[in-house]
Amino acid sequence: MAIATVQAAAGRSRPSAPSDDKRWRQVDVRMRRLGYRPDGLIEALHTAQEAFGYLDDEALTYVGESMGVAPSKAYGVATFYSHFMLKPQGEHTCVVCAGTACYINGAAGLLGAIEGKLGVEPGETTPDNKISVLKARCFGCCSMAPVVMVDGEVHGTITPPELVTLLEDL
Amino acid sequence: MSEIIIEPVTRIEGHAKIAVSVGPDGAVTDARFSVTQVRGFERITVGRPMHEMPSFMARICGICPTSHLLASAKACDEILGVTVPRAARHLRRVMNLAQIVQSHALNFFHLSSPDLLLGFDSDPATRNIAGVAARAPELARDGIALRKFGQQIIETLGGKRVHPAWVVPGGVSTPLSTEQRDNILGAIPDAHARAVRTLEWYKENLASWAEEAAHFGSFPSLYMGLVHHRTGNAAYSDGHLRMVDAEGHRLLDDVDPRPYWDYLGEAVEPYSYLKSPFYKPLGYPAGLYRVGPLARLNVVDKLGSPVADAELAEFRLRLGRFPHGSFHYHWARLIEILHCIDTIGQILSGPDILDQDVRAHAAVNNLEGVGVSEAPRGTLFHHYRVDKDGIIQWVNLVIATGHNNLAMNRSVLQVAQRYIKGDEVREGALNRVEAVIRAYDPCLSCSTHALGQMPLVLEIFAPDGELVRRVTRSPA
Amino acid sequence: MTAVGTPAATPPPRRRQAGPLIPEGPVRASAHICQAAGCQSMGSDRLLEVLSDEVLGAGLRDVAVGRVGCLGLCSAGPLVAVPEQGRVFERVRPDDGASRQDLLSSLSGEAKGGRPLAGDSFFSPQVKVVLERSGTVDPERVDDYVASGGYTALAKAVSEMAPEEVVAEVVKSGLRGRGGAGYPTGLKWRTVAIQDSHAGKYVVCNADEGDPGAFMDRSVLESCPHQVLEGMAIAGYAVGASQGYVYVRAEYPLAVKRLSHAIREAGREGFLGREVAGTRFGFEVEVRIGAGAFVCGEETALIASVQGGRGTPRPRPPYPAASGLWGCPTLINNVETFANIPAVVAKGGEWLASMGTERSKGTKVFALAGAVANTGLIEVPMGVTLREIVFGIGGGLAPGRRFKAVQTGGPAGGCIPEDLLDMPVDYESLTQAGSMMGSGGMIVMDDTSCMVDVAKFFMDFCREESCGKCAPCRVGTQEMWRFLDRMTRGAGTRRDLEQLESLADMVRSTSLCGLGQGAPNSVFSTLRYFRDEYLAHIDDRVCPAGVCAMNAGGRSEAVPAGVGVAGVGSPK
Amino acid sequence: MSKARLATMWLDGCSGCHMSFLDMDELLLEVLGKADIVYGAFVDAKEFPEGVDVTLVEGAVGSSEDLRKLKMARERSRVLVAFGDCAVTGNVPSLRNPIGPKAVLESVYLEKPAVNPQIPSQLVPELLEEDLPIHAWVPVDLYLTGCPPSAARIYDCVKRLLDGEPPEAVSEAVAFKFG
Amino acid sequence: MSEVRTLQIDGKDVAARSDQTILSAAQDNEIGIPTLCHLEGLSDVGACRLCVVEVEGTPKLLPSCTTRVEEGMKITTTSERLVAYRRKMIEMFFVERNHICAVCVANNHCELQDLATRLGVDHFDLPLMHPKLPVDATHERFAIDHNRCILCTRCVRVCDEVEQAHTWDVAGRGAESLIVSDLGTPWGSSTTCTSCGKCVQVCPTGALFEKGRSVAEPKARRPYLPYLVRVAEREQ
Repeated sequence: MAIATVQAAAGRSRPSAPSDDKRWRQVDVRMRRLGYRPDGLIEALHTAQEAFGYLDDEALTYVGESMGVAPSKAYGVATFYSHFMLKPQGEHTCVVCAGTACYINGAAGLLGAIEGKLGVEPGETTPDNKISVLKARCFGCCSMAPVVMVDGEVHGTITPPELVTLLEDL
Repeated sequence: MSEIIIEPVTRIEGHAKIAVSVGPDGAVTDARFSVTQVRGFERITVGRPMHEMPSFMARICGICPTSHLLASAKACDEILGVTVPRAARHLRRVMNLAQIVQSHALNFFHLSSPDLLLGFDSDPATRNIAGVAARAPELARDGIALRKFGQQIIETLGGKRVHPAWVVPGGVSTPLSTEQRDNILGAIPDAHARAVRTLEWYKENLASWAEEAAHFGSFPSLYMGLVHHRTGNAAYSDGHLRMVDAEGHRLLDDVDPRPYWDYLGEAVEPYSYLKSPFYKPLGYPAGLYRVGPLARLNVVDKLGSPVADAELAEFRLRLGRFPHGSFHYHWARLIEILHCIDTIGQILSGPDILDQDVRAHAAVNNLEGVGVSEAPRGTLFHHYRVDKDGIIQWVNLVIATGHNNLAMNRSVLQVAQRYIKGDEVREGALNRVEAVIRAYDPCLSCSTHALGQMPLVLEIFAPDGELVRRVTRSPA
Repeated sequence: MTAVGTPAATPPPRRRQAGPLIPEGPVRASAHICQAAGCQSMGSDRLLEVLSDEVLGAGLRDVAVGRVGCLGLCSAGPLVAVPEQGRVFERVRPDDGASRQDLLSSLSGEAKGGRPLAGDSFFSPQVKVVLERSGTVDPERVDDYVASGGYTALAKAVSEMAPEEVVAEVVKSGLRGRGGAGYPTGLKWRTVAIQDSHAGKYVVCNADEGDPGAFMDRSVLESCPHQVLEGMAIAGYAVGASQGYVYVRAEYPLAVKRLSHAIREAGREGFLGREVAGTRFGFEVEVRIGAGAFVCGEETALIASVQGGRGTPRPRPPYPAASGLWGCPTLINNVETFANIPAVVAKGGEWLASMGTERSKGTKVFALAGAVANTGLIEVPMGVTLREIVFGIGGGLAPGRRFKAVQTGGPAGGCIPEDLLDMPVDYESLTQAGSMMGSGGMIVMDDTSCMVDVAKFFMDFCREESCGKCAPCRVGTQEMWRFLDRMTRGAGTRRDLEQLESLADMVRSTSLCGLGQGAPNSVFSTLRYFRDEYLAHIDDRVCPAGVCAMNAGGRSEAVPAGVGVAGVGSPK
Repeated sequence: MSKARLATMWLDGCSGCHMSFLDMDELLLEVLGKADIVYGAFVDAKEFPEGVDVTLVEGAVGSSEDLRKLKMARERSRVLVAFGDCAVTGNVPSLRNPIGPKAVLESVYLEKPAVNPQIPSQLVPELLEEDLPIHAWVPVDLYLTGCPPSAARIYDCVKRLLDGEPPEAVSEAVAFKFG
Repeated sequence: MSEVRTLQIDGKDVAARSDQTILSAAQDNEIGIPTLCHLEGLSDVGACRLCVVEVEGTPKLLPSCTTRVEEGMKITTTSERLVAYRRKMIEMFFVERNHICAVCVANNHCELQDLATRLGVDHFDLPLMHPKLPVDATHERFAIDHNRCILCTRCVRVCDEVEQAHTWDVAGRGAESLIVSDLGTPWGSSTTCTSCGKCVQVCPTGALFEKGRSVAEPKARRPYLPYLVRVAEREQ
């Protein structure tokens, strides 16, 4: 195993969880299995985001410190990857696929319909915190383009009016 | 019914137009002076560190950057809560005076002297500094030399003629060397002689401009300027505020200029990017006042240098104690040139001018600061608010030219009413409408700290407000 | 533990799991329901339950209902294959009983409905190496994989071959990297193998399939994860690594789930772990989940990401083969490359080399999408023509539509026009045509696609995915996008076009990594074949395909040129 | 030999470059000996004349009025010089771009204490969405950088152009630096 | 241990140690290759791309700061193509943010400005982007103005490699990249910053500066960085 990183992990005092929220246990377990090594940072952040839905300063600080990573590095990593959310997400999520097939089959129209209906662009959440809109690179469902995923369920060959109806029913 | 447009107003420092409304009987009913540029310094500097402000603000105007450097640095001094070292205070004064010399020279020789020397009705194709150089090479050379005198001092002190970065919060960035001082002092006699010679020429020819002198914005008004709190002499960098009325009653005297909002209000008109300040107690627009050379000569007891004071005495003797004609800005300007040259000599001969301690350092100690100084064309106010880290949060600027906005509007109307009859407009008449603006030496770069430019447009409106005609003078 | 070497000797035990229905006795017919993400999104997971119930309800005691990987024809999902009948049933919906009538009759023994596999224009031209087991084995059952001959190659390699022999076999196969660039796999293996490293070596499987419109790797991982693990373990043995990582995108949860499950199974069965197949060779595999950054497909960025950092690339050399993970020699291959390995070892390098063209050996998996009738996952021998793919396997375009281009190679690839349709599909030909093999996305475009808009789409992708480390890519992709955007708004000028081309050249030549170097390709290739479309946007302010709004048209005066260098002294 | 025709134009800038032009001092008279200044802040021409040899344009393009004037200057000039950093890069005036003209106007005219707070709309030209360097709108032959360019560089540049040197040769011969 | 390599740079035969980079070998022979992200004493990242050179037999341009010399290399550091590319790179740094030299603390003391002059960049053909970016002046002694940052990451590296505080890192990606302290939180509230000022020292532009510095005021460039690097190396 990587010698340098193991050294870095040794002899460091680890912080205690920010609160007695049980979800920290999940994160702790994952970090322990990763050996508190800095190279496990992304995995640990994945777990923290799964547990809390997003990564706030507290989570970033705790995970970063536990994994032996400076706060700026934890922040740099969390903001580099589009999968990590630094703000709480809405009750529902609507992910529009922006892959090539979806694009040439009218994904732009779907995004337009969402903006028209909800007034938010990809990456934003409606002010009432109900729906977060996201853009995905490709779900790999190109054969059903254009595709959206609403609360984890994929809807293929969807038209803008159909999407609006779908969002209205949430 | 017609409309006359003069566009652009030429031989002025900026972008503006003039719209003149002519009634059915051919008489001028209204005239408006419109500044057409805005850059938004009051907004674009928000978020910048305060230490950049003097240099930033210098970019308001390339004609009098030093005035802005000074007012801005003074506002910052107040935010830092420091006492500027004595030598730095004097050096800043020298730069400001040099600035006044070069700017006044620019206005008088390069921009106004073509009208004075060649005549208001002369051929517009040659009615410029080249024409002056051809007719009276000596006059043109004096102009160039006097402007150079001022610019060279600025360059000597700040390393650069336009936009030197030398004036900084807390003082200046480098002290003066003996050699630099001696160079400047060595240039003074020549500059003095040229200023005197020009004054003589002006006084000899005064009678030939009697018609214009009588009608170029000649009306009683208030005057404002900075004076020394003890002596009542002119004080361009660190004075107290004095406001006198047309009869010389002091409406304000020996007051701290910084809380300007106690005395001055600002109004916005729909036709100009330049705001109109007014004297608050008299309200808008009755609170019209004038600033700049004529106003300063009217408010001060004396200037403070002997030769210039003798000239001032003659000025007052010939025109009265409170001359109200804006044409006399020209004469006042020449007297100020002389005064500034001599005062530079006085200051540089002082004992502590070569002190090495020229800058005070401090962190932010006040969240607000106002800096006031006399720019060539009038009193200049910079007002900043910062956060505790020294980042600019809010800026208000009351600019020299702005104070004269109401007066310029009134002057334009007066001249238009006298020289424009119907829609048959002579070129010379239009030139006079512009010339009255030139007399004020408006720096429209400054006045357009907010936005703009200055083509002179004469627009003639029907009584119902419909634009009837727009006159733009054709090129020569 | 299953005896290695005789995997097919005993039939796999039949038992009732949560999903699949496995009869106690002999099986007469089986329904293989595709459980890859595409069909699942059409409800194939529910179909598994519904169909099982129906089969039980109909008293068909000798019928199995099983879970398999991708059947390929994704546009017609959910798909169910009945191998005994050689038929595939399309659009078998869980909530539409009528759609299952033919299938149920088929399972009952009547050959009725469905699509016969033999002679089918979509299925029969395909040659399956990578997808050999896709659609036939249960991706969640190692036993299925073993029963189909899986892990025999690994066993053979570790027990019968020296590492150099394995490498030699891979060299012989002529296999080239399937991730995009086409670097000879054997050469890469050899480079890693000959490195001296006290700190160890690593094998990394790049499953960060980021190209929009590409889902080959996902399908492979979802359909047959063991095949990839087997390839990795063989690689580990060949190059002298004992640790492997699979770097998978977070967007592929099902692939991650099946892969993790497969790693556990393989560990349990002794195909991974301290003593692989009972030998002294040890090999462990960990999954690392990406977090949404296309650039991590670049190998040095991927390394940075596996090490828990920002996925920014670094200049090469040194190449990962010499200095990769934690500075150790690291072999990085993509999913499809590894999936080829078991067959190469089992059947010999020459077997693979017998397929394909002179310099491109074997097969290639493509994700066929866009304006063709049959879209989905296909595997064809290298060297077939684009025409065969588009008009044969793909079934051609919709009636009334005219073919315009086929886009291959993802964002760094290009668009190939109609007159090159008879070009063979191999690394060199595609590169020569101004595109690239890439990972295998293939999108067919008809006359309703605007090529300027397509270039803008890919540039938008690149600018959003640029890591920001080097200026040419960070700024260049933004600026190229702005030029393209202006053109699609009807505000572009000839000068913009000149600028765009010179900028594209600069970005290609000076960017740090493949993302930036490849980003201008969408511009180059569309300009090469569709310059007239650009000129129509610029000169006539018209979008021939009718895609661009061109709303700045007619008031172009209000749009700054953004650029402009005069001809000397020219008054315009 | 007839004198060359020189023009200056002042758009959205501070006039500092024009001041630096005057800072040529006595050399100014030499320039005036070579060329007539046919348009600019120092002369009375109201309309940009035809057939200008060299035009120095100071300032960025901030308003519709600036743009109209610039286009006229380009059409009627043989050599157009971007005169100073504002014309070359947008410089200080371009700092309004991240903010936008609307917010700037509101801040200056509505959010400060004033009588009749309003955004001026009569006689004054409309501000363009972005304050841009002049080559964003018209072709430029020579870029003379500096805030302002020094008088020496202006002299060097103008003299060479008036002597008939092609702009690209002048561009290589004259030193430059931003700021 | 390193061995001697002989190679050609711009037609000149030079000798270099095998562990030297092309850049360092060129510098030893007084051949100036422009760079912005490289700084003696810090690791090299090859990010600014200004130092790319042509190496005979290699189709790609190689960053000279990270490419080691090899026996027999024939290197061209300046060609028409390289100069054109470098100019475009300089333009890119200018247009992506708000670099207003006239009112910058680093005016006359800026590596970017100097390179523009040196490479003959007298205007920008690329459209300006004019992003809206913050200034963080919350630190007692220093401030960072992102408008002037070129993302060379010298600050990040000096803080991590020499001061070992790792206060700085890069957040976001692509055009959204931003140098951040700690959790993107104000510099003044940083729990890791030692206020050593090294980041300010190494900044090639006016992005990091001492508070109280006015426009165009020279910053004291102390040659203490190499010394600190040596100290840090000894301690390890």
